Amino acid sequence: MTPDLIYGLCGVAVFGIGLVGALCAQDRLRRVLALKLCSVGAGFLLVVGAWRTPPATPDPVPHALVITGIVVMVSATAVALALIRRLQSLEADDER
Amino acid sequence: MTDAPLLPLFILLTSLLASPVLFALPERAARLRTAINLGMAGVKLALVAWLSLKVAQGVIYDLRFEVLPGLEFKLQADPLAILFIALSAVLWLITTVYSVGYLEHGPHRARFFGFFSLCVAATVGIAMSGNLFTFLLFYELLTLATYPLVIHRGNAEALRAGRIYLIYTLAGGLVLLLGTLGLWVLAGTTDFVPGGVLADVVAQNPRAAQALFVVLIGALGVKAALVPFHAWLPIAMVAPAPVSALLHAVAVVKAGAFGIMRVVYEVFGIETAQALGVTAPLAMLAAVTILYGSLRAITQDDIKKRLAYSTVSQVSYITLGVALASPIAAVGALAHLIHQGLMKITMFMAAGNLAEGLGVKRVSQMDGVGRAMPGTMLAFTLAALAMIGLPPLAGFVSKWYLAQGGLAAGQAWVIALLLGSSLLNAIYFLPMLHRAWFRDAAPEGAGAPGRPRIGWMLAAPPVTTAVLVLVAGGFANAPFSPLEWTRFIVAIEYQE
Amino acid sequence: MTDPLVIFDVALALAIVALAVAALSVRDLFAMIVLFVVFGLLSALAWVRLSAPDVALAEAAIGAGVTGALLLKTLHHLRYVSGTLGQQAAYGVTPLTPVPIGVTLANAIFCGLITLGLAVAYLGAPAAGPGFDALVAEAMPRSGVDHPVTGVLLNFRAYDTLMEVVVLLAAVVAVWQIERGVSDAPAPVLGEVWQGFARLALPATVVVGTYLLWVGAEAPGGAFQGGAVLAAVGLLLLLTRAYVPQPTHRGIARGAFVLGTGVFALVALLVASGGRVAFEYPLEHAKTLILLIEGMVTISIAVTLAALFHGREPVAQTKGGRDDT
Amino acid sequence: MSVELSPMILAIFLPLFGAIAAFIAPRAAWSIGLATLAATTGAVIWLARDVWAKGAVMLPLGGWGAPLGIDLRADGLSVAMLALTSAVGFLVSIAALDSLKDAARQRQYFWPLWLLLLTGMNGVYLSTDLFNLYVMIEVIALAAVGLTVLNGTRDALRAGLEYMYASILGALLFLMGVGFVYLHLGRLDFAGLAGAEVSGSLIAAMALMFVGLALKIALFPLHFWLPAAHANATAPASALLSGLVVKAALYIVLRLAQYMPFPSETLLTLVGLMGAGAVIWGGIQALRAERLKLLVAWSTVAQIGLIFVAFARAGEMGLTESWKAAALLILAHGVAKAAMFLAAGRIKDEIGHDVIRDLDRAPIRPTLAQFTFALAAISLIGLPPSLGFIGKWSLMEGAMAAGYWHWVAVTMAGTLLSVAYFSRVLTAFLRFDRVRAPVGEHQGWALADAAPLTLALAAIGLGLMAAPLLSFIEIGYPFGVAQ
Repeated sequence: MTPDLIYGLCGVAVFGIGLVGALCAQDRLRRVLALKLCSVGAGFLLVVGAWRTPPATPDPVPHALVITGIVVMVSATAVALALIRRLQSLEADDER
Repeated sequence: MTDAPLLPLFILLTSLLASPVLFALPERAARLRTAINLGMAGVKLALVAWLSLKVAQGVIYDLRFEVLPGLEFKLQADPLAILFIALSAVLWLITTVYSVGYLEHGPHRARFFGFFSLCVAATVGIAMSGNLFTFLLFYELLTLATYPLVIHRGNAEALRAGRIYLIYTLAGGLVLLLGTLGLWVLAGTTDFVPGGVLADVVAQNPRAAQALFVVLIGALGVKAALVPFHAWLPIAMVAPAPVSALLHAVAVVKAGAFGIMRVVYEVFGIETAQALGVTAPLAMLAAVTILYGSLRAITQDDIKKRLAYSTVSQVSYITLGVALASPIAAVGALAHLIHQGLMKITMFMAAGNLAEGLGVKRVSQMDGVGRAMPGTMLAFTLAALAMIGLPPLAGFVSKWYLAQGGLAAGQAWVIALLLGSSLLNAIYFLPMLHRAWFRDAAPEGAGAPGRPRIGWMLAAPPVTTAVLVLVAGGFANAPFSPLEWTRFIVAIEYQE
Repeated sequence: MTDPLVIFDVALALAIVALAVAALSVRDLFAMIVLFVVFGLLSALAWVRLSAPDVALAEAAIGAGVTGALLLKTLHHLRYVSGTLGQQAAYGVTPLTPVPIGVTLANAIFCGLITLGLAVAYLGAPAAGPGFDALVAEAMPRSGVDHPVTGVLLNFRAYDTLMEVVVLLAAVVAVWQIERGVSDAPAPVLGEVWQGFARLALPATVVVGTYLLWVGAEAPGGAFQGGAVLAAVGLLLLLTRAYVPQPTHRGIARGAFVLGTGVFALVALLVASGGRVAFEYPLEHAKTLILLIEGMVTISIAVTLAALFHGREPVAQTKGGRDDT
Repeated sequence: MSVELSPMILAIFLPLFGAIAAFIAPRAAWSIGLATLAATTGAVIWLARDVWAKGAVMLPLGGWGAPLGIDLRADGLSVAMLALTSAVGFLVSIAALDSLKDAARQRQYFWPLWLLLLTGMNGVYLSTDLFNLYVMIEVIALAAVGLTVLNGTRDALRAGLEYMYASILGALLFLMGVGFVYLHLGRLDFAGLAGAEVSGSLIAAMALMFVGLALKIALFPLHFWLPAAHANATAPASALLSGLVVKAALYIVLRLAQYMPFPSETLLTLVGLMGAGAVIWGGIQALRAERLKLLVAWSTVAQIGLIFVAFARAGEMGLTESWKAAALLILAHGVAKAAMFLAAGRIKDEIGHDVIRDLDRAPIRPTLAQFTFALAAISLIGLPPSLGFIGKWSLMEGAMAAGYWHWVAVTMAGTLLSVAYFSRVLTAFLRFDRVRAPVGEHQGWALADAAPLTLALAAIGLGLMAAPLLSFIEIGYPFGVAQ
């Protein structure tokens, strides 16, 4: 039982959970969250891939990739949330 | 080798380039439109005459352009092409005059003449296609260009007819694409070569070759209105008279018949086709179509419908002549390509005149129309008699050669078929003539005197073509007559 | 000897998975977001455990922090417009059409199978397989920085990083384009105690952010983490109403958004001379250029993240919500 | 010290700087946009000349070289896609000038978003790195979503949100695939993929990336988001989305297939079947669509399917040739669909609605737009001599030669369906007996028709240039790497 095995499976599981949420969740906010879970799962995979048994230092390239991925994901999340807010405002107007 | 190698391209461009100009002209610029139309038609006629002379001198025109690796866009001007181009050039000019008169005050003239031009360009392209691939290109262009003409009136009936027309012809086009691809895959070329390109394939894989033949003839049979693919033709009669005239005489049905010629003579080669055993069934199919069309024509009261069924029957003479696989029958078939065009266009223009001038659209209304419109009806009568096969008119010449060819090929039943067909022709044409000339007009019927008369642009074209019918038959042996030219072609196709 | 650590690992992994499930299945959306933020922090902890402190910092600051703030802001807005702001719990904000349980179940089974497949594939992958380790070690002396992750981000794969900043720019342009007119929801207001705390925290946060940026060249940290921390400053300013975006500030904001991208791209372009290609910094200036880029990118990231939190473009306040569509 | 420019860098950086400028100076956005498009087109032409003269060109960014750094690479296929993008993009931009002239806000945001989109697409066509592709498709996704909801209507926003979900999920699946590639190979450049041994994690990677991209391409049955998104966007945005954006993901599939060995014939058949499903289902839905733009959007679903059928047409052995047929269809669809969406937008503007059933009641007939629509339809149906026809010809030729008659049948069925659904529209243009008022046929000869008409004519005319086009996209032998 090495950490890469444990966290690798954890990452795959988180990705899978996110996938279920992205496909099954109906609430708009929850779907955004589910997608974010997927991205964390993918992050785990890369971080785990970079891990080397100490004292060896890990591979820095996947770390950089995950950081990039995190920033990209927050951008996408912000756009999706802006869409949700705008849509909800318009729909609330319709109901009034 | 030649002083103007691009001549075939120029001929194609006369009508192809006229088309966008005509589209762009404003609706009211009628004079300019007519000038462009007639001017281009005139130019084309002159160019075709020049080309014919050159080809007769043995000059070979061959323009190629690679579209896909090994696959060429190819224009060629062989004698067979010239035959068809000459027909289309002459009839374009005449029909244009007629259309200008016919549509004088109608709507959408810019569109009409634009597509009309495009339609002629497609016909010329079909004639000059040097391979089946190029043929397919123009064959589809023809479909697209004629569809707006068929539904020109823009009402529900026209649209229904247009839909049926489109379904038949585009499905046919798709099958032709399949056939062309099949030919390309099997033979590695789609070129039209006298003697055919499939001899090896037939030897190795006769099944595939037979299937290919069925696919190609089936596809072309749609436009050639072979039974059972003929149903669109009588329905397409809702089109304006000049369109029907063009459709029946040069453009659509002829494109199909011409394609069958190319396929039998220059894709398979007549000997190969015979060896493959596919010509006899084709002849039978043609025979069935000839009889079926004539029989159906008898019961039609609508004049244009009767003429349409007559076309179904008459065009199959061409297929019959090809399928009989005898040089003499081939002469008849090729001559009929021209003769039928002249005869049928005369009749359609005359029918259009009856409708325009007298409001007569049905056979039962034709009583006494001969006296009301003597010129038009004289032309109609001449064409009808020629159709029946009265010597020395054009129709007789074709039938004579077909019959001779049938005998030469040892197919005596052809004579019986031709006699029967002529009899049927007489049965549906003679009553029309009888009504027109020998019955009095109904007092308040459509033929009543005092109605507005038609202009010269409507009256002159049918008379002109009727004269051509007379000339083509009477001077059949003169140099440059269709018949003479036909013999020239047959010598090439039969590689004598 | 590693036993306690393995137990820790297993427990952490299980907690992460459990939190993910809980976040998706809890009915209350507020609870969902809180669970998610905890999930993010625990993931960051796991990444620290996996010797990835840079990633952990970024995830904690951006993945959990900023994303959590964005979600909360959106929830606040949604509850305002749907009139459920005063209520205790919010069970969803989207009008739901019931989905047959069979469909959901089928989807879940489908995803489960995919996950199982991925797990099998993962187990089959070579552990601690080939990587960029040797290449990076070999190239580090020529990178101009000492911290490998920064070297990768701003030198070896600087092109990716430039495009990542472009993604941020695209996001803010898109958000300004999407949310238009005047906001109909009041910005969430912090309580008074919190306001005081926030004012105290501001200077400290600025210092931390700048420090993170600075150490990025040698130790974990860098533009993104620093930017995120500075963005937190912006968030606090917005929340405490210490700063209210004005229409007249739009020009400056636009400039700040594009600053990082523009400088980054210009530097990348301009170094291409004397036989060098784009992004190839001359070695003697590499550190300076990288710091310049990092600084500008940090400003852009901070302002952009704050703007993403704020949402719409500040426009003149006229009553009745103008929508020029 | 003079800066040495490379056309590849320019093709990416020019639109990026253009986007920045257009965002900072909204008033001048349109002129900045057009100038940028023109300059980018120039860069692409420069690049095309380089590639023509020297073959595929490489540029190791930062001087590091793959696998540590990122290389840009341009071969015939890349340049063809770049040329498609800038040419279509330029014409759509011109059309946008007119169609957005009354919407100040839309105009203000159209240009920066569109130029960012262009940056992303050009980046994809020049990239040789999997992770870089992920970042690029995210640039594309955000900009494209922004364009989808440009007009701010509820329908557009709903469609845009669905698009966003699909887009993010697709990108994340792709990212997960990238992760597996890293686990297996330890590198992410294309060259590393070539000749890689097939293993469980590589298959997982390929499956993840393919499904992710299929989601972005809207390949049946993952097409659910596309029709609404493309139909509800404003006309120039629709043209960009349908004509260009889906092509970027399609290109990645094509590219990956060049470097990654396809694990099995079955998988390829499955891809073809998905394509066939799209052809049939998209066709049926287009037949049922009530609105013109929705019909056009469904036809995109069907046409994308056809591209995948082309891809699978001759099985694994035929893959070395099949990609060319797919590439031809991609180019053909890009040009023709952009023309068609612009024309549909013009028709909607002139008539005031786009309900297909009532098109023939309109007394106004925007003749030129209708003509453009018809020309585009000819290319999309695949009638000669259009580029669509050449693509279809290549597809069927390969399928026939390989004896895969089912793909021939699918193509023919798709053709018939497309005739059927397009003729619904074309017939309405030519029907006049349901109009109450006098018909004005020559109305709508606006300058705005010039761009779509040019595109439609190009879609037809390019068919005659297919031979040089094919020999150009073969430059750099993209498939040679795998062999």
